[in-house]
Amino acid sequence: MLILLTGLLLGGTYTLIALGLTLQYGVARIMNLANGETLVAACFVTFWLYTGFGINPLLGLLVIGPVAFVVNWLIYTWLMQPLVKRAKNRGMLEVDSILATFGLLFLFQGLMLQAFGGSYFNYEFLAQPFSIMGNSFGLNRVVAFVAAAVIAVSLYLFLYHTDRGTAVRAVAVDPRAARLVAIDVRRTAAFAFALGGSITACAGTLLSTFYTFNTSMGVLFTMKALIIVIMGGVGDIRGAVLAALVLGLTETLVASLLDPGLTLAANYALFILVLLFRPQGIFGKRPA
Amino acid sequence: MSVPLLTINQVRKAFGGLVAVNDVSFEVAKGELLGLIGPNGSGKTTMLNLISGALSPTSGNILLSGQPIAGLPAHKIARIGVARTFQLVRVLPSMSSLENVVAGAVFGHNKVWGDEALTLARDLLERVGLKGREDVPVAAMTYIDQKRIELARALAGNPHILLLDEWLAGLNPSELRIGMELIREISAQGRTIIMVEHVMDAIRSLCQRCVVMNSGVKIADGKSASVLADPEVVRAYLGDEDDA
Amino acid sequence: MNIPRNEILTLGAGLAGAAVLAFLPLVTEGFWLSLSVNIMLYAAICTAWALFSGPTHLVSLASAAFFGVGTYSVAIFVDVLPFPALILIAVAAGALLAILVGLATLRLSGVYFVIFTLGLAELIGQIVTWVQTNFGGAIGLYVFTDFTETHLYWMLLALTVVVFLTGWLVNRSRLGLALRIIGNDEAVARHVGVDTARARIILFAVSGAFIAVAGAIMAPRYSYITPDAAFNPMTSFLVVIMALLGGTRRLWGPLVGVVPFTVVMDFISGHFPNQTAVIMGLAFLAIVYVLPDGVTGQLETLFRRRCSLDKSSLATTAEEGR
Amino acid sequence: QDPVRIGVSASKTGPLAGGASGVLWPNIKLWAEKVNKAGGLKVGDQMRPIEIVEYDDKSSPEEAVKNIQRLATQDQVDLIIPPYSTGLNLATAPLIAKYGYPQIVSTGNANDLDQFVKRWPNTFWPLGPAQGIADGIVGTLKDLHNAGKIGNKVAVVNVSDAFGLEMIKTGKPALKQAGFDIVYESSYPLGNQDLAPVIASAKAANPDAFVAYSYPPDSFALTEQAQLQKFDVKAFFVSVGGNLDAYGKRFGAAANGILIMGGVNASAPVFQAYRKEHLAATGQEADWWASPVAYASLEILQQAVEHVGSLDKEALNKEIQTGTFKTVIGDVHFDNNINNNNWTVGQWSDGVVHGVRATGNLQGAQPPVLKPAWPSN
Amino acid sequence: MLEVSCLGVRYGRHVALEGVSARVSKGEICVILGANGAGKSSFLAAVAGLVGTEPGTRIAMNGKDVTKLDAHLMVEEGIALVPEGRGIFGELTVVENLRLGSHARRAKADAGKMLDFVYGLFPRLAERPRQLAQTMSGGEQQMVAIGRALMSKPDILMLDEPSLGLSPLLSKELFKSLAIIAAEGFGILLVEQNARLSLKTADRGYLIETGRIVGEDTAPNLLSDPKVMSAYLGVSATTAAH
Ligand SMILES: Nc1ncnc2c1ncn2[C@@H]1O[C@H](COP(=O)(O)OP(=O)(O)OP(=O)(O)O)[C@@H](O)[C@H]1O
Ligand SMILES: Nc1ncnc2c1ncn2[C@@H]1O[C@H](COP(=O)(O)OP(=O)(O)OP(=O)(O)O)[C@@H](O)[C@H]1O
Ligand SMILES: CC(C)C[C@H](N)C(=O)O
Ligand SMILES: [Mg+2]
Ligand SMILES: [Mg+2]
Repeated sequence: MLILLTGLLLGGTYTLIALGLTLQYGVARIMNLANGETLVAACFVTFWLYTGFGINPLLGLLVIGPVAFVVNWLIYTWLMQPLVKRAKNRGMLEVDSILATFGLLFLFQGLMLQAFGGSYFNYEFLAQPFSIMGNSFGLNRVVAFVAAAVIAVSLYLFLYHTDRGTAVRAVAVDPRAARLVAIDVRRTAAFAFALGGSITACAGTLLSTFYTFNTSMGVLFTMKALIIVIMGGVGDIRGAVLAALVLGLTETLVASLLDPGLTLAANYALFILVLLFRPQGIFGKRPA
Repeated sequence: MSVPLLTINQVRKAFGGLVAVNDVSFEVAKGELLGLIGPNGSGKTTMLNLISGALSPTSGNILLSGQPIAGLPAHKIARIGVARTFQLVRVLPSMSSLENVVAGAVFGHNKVWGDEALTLARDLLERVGLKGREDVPVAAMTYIDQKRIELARALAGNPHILLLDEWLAGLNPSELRIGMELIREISAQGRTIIMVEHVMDAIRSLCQRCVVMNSGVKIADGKSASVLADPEVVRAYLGDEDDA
Repeated sequence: MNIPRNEILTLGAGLAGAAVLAFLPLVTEGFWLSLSVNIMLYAAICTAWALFSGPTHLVSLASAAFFGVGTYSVAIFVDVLPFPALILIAVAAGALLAILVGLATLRLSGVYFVIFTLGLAELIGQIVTWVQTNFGGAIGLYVFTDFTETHLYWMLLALTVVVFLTGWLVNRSRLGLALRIIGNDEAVARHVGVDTARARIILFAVSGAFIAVAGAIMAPRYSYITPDAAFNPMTSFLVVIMALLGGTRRLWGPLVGVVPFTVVMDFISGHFPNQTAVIMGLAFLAIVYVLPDGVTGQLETLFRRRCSLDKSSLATTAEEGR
Repeated sequence: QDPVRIGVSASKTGPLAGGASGVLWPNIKLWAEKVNKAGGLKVGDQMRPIEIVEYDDKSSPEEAVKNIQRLATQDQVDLIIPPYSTGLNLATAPLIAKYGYPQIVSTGNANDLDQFVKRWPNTFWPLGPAQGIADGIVGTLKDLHNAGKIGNKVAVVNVSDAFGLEMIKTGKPALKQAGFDIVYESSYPLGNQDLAPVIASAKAANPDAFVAYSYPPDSFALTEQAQLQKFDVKAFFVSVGGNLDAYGKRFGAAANGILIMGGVNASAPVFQAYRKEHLAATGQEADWWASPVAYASLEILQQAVEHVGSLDKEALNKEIQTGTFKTVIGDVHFDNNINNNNWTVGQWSDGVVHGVRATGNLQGAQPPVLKPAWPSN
Repeated sequence: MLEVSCLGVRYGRHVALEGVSARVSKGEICVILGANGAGKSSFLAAVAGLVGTEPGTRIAMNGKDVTKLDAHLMVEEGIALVPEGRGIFGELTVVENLRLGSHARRAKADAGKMLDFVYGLFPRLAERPRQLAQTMSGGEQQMVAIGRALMSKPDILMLDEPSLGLSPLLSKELFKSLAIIAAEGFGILLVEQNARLSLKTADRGYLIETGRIVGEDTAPNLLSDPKVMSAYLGVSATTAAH
């Protein structure tokens, strides 16, 4: 039971990390390698708001979410849009976006380095035991889990049960055809990218309540997010959530019953197994 | 017509609950030009996919000159001597037209290489009416020319049997005439062909024999004229007689 | 088959160029040599990477895995076997790993392949770490040899030449054609009789073996081999970035990416040690927007424009002459 | 005046940046400022200002090697301050040796230092062999056990990278030899901060003491989890990270009694003065172990130059091998290039770390106390 | 209703269309005939706003100048296109495809009604609303594409070779449906290779050759024009076959 709950909590963390990229890559078709830097930047901003101004990280969400949305919107329209426009096909866009966001990765990292230096940071927030079925967990983790659940469910409802959401998915499938059904592809893609960025930033805020972070840690998050997004099937929220939970559970299981030294190995092994049997990810669809 | 070249025996293909090809059997003799027709979604493309190895059957077997080929990987079947075109044209976009055809010559049933492959490819391009356009990148070619490339590529493997999936679709009437002439010629040279087509003019004028499918089941098989007059075929596929 | 004249010329020029480069250590030592070792290293790896990823369009992030395997081949056996034998072990280990990966990834395409290979490299790194931790004995592997930077440079240069020759041979072979067809349309490839699985795996093995050799050659430079250095995912990323920057349609494409990339990045880290990341990021963005087709594409466009300029200027002179 | 050019190549980005920017870079800054304020470095009868030439090695051996080459041949610096971490120091050792610079490895150590020194007699190891540090905690536990204060059940975990592996390699046998029963033992991957299962399993084994050969992010995570899960042991030990001032700030009263790797003589006036200067010059607090050592290694370099009176590398090496140096961690003297007087265990007490165990003849150790139960919040 | 004048399109240096003028009114079926590569698809794409037009072009819809509007806004003006190659969303289900058709503001309110209309027209779609569009057969996908275009309640429905790949029966039914659709008041602009069938249904036709309009007449007149007969109807081929 303890293992299960711990695993679920961890899965919640992973869900947070991966949801933003799911949108950015799955819908806006930008393989955002700077995803992890966005997350870390949010950690720093949260830290700065909390320790400098006493703004509670949960309140901080209300600032950081919208700000990240706007910033990512601008990034998309200024930096990514030209790439989208000039790309003759999806492959070219993928290459271009990888190169461009690789540049962004360094840029963000450099800016954070200037602002905060390279040391480790953390702070104490809701680091109180919270008891579930007689086991105690960090309240901050529980809060993050609840937030992850709320975000994932709302995102799912939005994408699968609203017209706007279906439009977002349509853009993911075929941007050219989407224009023919009165979808403003540019705005929709910018919206998806910005929403993805905003979710990633919220993830950063929540994570910072229980993670020790520094400027150089973005890549780790990006890698984890990539693995989850791919394992779930590109662009599929359900897949990403499921993959995140499964990873969380596996890691905890392996750590508790086998050997914590094998957690990451188990993580990747699971990922590889999934792809061996479902080459298009858990919920991925085979292209025709 | 001693040993049939191709034997389809109780072949079945199910996608989940949907049975796209339902225990179909028929034979194709050497040198025959068989029309495979039927309503949309009746399983024709699936049938071709089963023969060419793009899909493997759920059950049943397929024999080419007596040799079982069902379920073999596509490249093996291609080497044994089955070539095809695709319902939506598939050319190799980053290669020239000559290279596209060479691609068919090098690995298929034929297996020629070097100058021999180049000569063969040039000949075939000329035969399909693309002489002098060897170096044009196929991406810049029109639809019908791409279809020609596809045909030449399929022929380059010197296959025992050629599968054409709506190769004539989308051609305008004058192009259609040229296309039909080309198929007739190829058939006249003794090549065995199965063609899937919705253009009845072509079926009527080219095919001696037709197999008709409906909802995955074979509903008719025989001389084109009589099959096309079969009331069930008319009802399910052709529609009430009018202007054809 | 007869070889076209201009290819013979290029080949000759290439070999001559390599011969000239071989003299570099005699001219300069120290920093420039170190930089050249790095350039040569990535020249070899990126070209080897592009042997497979260029024609198939399958972006592999497994370079770190092959590199690490090569490094460890040396680290484990350095005290018991002579160096050439270690290189052979690296070849075998790299190829074997590539074959396994190749088999596992046959059904994968696009981004699934990309991330699978990334995951795989990480997995291997993790397993090596775990084995080291639990089966002690060989913790913290030291590689002490008498190799100097010059030796490393020469070995890498030789490797690069071999990779280029292999690439040239492959391009002229049926295997090369098969891969180009696969890269265009895998379904078509199968239907014209290409054994796509075999072709993919063979070339992946060749590419992986070369990268492993590069890792083996670099091992003496690290002297202390740890999984996180040997299996550093950054290696995989850098390889992809440099090769894409150069362009993968030509055999020499990656090379023209590696040289400017390494030099520019080095210039930046040398001159702006505290703003490296920011400037590197900006430089990168600039490159993406200024060189949309990679360096190769840019060179080719320039070249073409030159030609057409020449022609049009010829035409105008002709006009005027009349 | 012609400045003395001193080259540094260390991590500003990548996985090692966190440690380097906490421990190494600030001390370089502090030292350079202080020396220059005092008029410069005394070389012979000249006072020459110092100029730092710094490069980022991006936490990668390739870059590190290239940077050293650049420093030696392009910039032709007079002295070199070596990289952060054991791995990068070993990777750059052959090159630094080739150019003859003294390499005072303030942030790295290994087990087979003798072998190293034989190969590269210009390397110096202020932190001493890994063995000493790894075994320090064993000695402390043994003392507590012999005094009848704790039982003999220990849970031990380590981060599985070069550092963790070196530590566990000698720490584990030492524990066994000291008669401890290892009731739980495991490693976890570098970068893993989700250590709830580790603490849960350790807790389930019901040990008397907990030993973690850990790195900063995981030191924090382990401590937080232990607190959350009310994992109460009489001795709780974490390694790198526990020495950070931020650690004390983060856990406040809960940190009381926690044992850490390394340590200082917190009551020594030199150290207290150093801490103040560090804060003033860099805006961040020095840690309670590695910072003063890093600073001391710079002082050693400085004093060696002053003693020799020139920048002659060979003479400098000789001087460092034989001389004695007055530093913020006390008098340092190398024995076969190794400093055998090191703090190995410290203990938090009201926001301050006191050294509780040292190798050699370091003075000022305080007796370790048992860790009280986690305060409930 | 739709009026196009002086439309020009070029791809780089290649001029695909030049000075093309055409119009379609309410309830009318108009067909464009022409050889492969004549520029038919380019014409439809230009009207739909998918490709840019040359200066001088004027496109007016219900009297409003819509020349420079982007594709998604064209839909709001009442122009729907069933493109070459269908352009359906393969990874979405049939019903999602259809519902997306009424994403346009103009169609939102009547989405339910239009869905019933489309299901009535193509019962196969009503049978399989949850199937992924890409696993439908060629002809079935065509139905999805047409149905989706209708869902936007267009004033003008443009179809690029809608009978491509349809069985004879379905082609006939399709043209019957088009007649019904037109009778409901939609204007229809059609590009077709099946000239005979389309001219039989259509009211008017345009002939297009290498980017220019070379002829325009009522459908019956075109059908009986011997030049048209041989060039676009392939009469000789059919007669030869019989
Ligand atoms: N991969 C698949 N998954 C699920 N159903 C499929 C798949 N492929 C085909 N089908 C279904 O199988 C049936 C037969 O399809 P097929 O493509 O063979 O038809 P067809 O006879 O070629 O039709 P058309 O003339 O329209 O091309 C159709 O109902 C189609 O929806
Ligand atoms: N994206 C493009 N880039 C360059 N040229 C193009 C492009 N699209 C079409 N063309 C060219 O423009 C001309 C007109 O093409 P269009 O597709 O409009 O013809 P069409 O009449 O619809 O032909 P088809 O009957 O083959 O569909 C052709 O010569 C074609 O090669
Ligand atoms: C003793 C420590 C400061 C060790 C150092 N962090 C390393 O990586 O090896
Ligand atoms: Mg079909
Ligand atoms: Mg067209």
